[in-house]
Amino acid sequence: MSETVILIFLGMIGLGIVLCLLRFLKGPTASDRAVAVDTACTVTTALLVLMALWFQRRIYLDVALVYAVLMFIGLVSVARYLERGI
Amino acid sequence: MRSIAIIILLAIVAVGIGVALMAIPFGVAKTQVGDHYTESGIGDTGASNIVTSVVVGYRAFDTLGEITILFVAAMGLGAVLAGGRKLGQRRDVEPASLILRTGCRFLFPLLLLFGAYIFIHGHLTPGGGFQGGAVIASAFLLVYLSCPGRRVSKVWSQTTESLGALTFVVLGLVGLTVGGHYYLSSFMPHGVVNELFSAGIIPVIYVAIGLKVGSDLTGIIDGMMEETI
Amino acid sequence: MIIFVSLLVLIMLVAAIAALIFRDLLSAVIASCLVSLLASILFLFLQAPDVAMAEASIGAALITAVFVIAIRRTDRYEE
Amino acid sequence: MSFLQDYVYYIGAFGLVLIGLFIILSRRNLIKVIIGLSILDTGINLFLISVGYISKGTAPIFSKPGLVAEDMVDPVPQALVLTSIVIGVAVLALALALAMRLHKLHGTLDLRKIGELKW
Repeated sequence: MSETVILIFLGMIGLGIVLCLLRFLKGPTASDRAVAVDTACTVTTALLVLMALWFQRRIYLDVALVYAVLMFIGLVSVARYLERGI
Repeated sequence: MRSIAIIILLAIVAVGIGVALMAIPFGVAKTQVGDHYTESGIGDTGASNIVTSVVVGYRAFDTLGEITILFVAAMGLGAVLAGGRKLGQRRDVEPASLILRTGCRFLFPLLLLFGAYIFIHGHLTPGGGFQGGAVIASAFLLVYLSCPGRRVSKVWSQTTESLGALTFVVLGLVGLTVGGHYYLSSFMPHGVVNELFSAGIIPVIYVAIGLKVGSDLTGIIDGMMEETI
Repeated sequence: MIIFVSLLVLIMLVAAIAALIFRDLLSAVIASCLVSLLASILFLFLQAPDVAMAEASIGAALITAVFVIAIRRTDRYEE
Repeated sequence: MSFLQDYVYYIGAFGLVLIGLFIILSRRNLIKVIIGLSILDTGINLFLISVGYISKGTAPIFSKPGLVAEDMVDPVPQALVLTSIVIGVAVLALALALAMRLHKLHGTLDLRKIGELKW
């Protein structure tokens, strides 16, 4: 039962990443692309937590924590560029 | 003419790498040195993370060279950028929004604490000095982004960096004379595996590497953010 | 499982090609951030959590910020 | 399917290396060349990690009882790649500093107009 649930989750996460990729390729301005990558980061954090469940290793949750805390800083720098901050 | 040369060169490289990759099997047995490290790593160093025991136990001399490269690169960046600086000229920058400033005020101590957690627990969980140093540098990067005009004190940064490097070199030389016959050999008791105070000198070394890498990367960010044009 | 990994590899290659063809350097930097993010997931699939953590903290946050600062000091568009 | 099972990580590393090399050779903007260098770096790291993988393996961390050393992947490429990533960001920042200095000196980032670097 558990494997089926995890496979369904994997399918939905893959769909989310593909939709983010479409917006990334299509978006006319740089800010659209930055928002698309930011959404992909959020979906990816869920994927990492799911991987810790799949591989049965609790220590992989640290990697997901690093993702959730740090990934937005690079895109904050892009946003500060767009509002002429740095 | 130029594009033809590029395509021919890329084809040669692609065929070479492809033929070489087809001959390497995927997912089979390890090398013998890897087998030796995973089997006797706990007994030799006492760290439960084998990657940590390879980085600062078996191959600590490589890590010394790596830290030297990082220091030389940061110093070279400072030297290259310092040549073209004009004094008294400032760009007009927009101040950050209220959300970013408030978020930075709440998040900055938490990020420092998180970085310290990563490099103190480097011998138990994934992580270590390099990752912890990068997290601390990201915390300072957030301050640079949210409060334009604030700078890291040069004295504190250089003191931390020198302290880290000095701890690494002195502990290595003490290990060379007291413990064994190689650089950074462990001379403290190993303790119980999977506890915080275990694995001899590995946590001390990782704290030193974390301080060094964090202050070096912060120095790189500081040098790039300065008013250079 | 292997289909999902193939999908991730395909998206990573598409993002790298996007970094090749974008004329806007800021978009190219965002594309290289996406490449680094997906490479970090692949490192976790290959059972290397240390390397995944290093790639996530350095490759995604610090490298993007350094590139953006450099673009701010120079030109944004590639002619 | 068996082909994918064997070679999908190698295909990813191979593709990243080729795309990075193509960007370095064909583009004339200096910052674009440095982006290509970063992508090439990521591809080589991915290749080194995938060489050390064994199938059905787990991470080399003895964090819970019941793990045996035969199941673990090779720790040596992971340790080498760990230092390689940190060196990569320092070298990249140095290259970007040189590019900024060149832009200040010549007023452009185009390699055709900077006479000394033309090939």
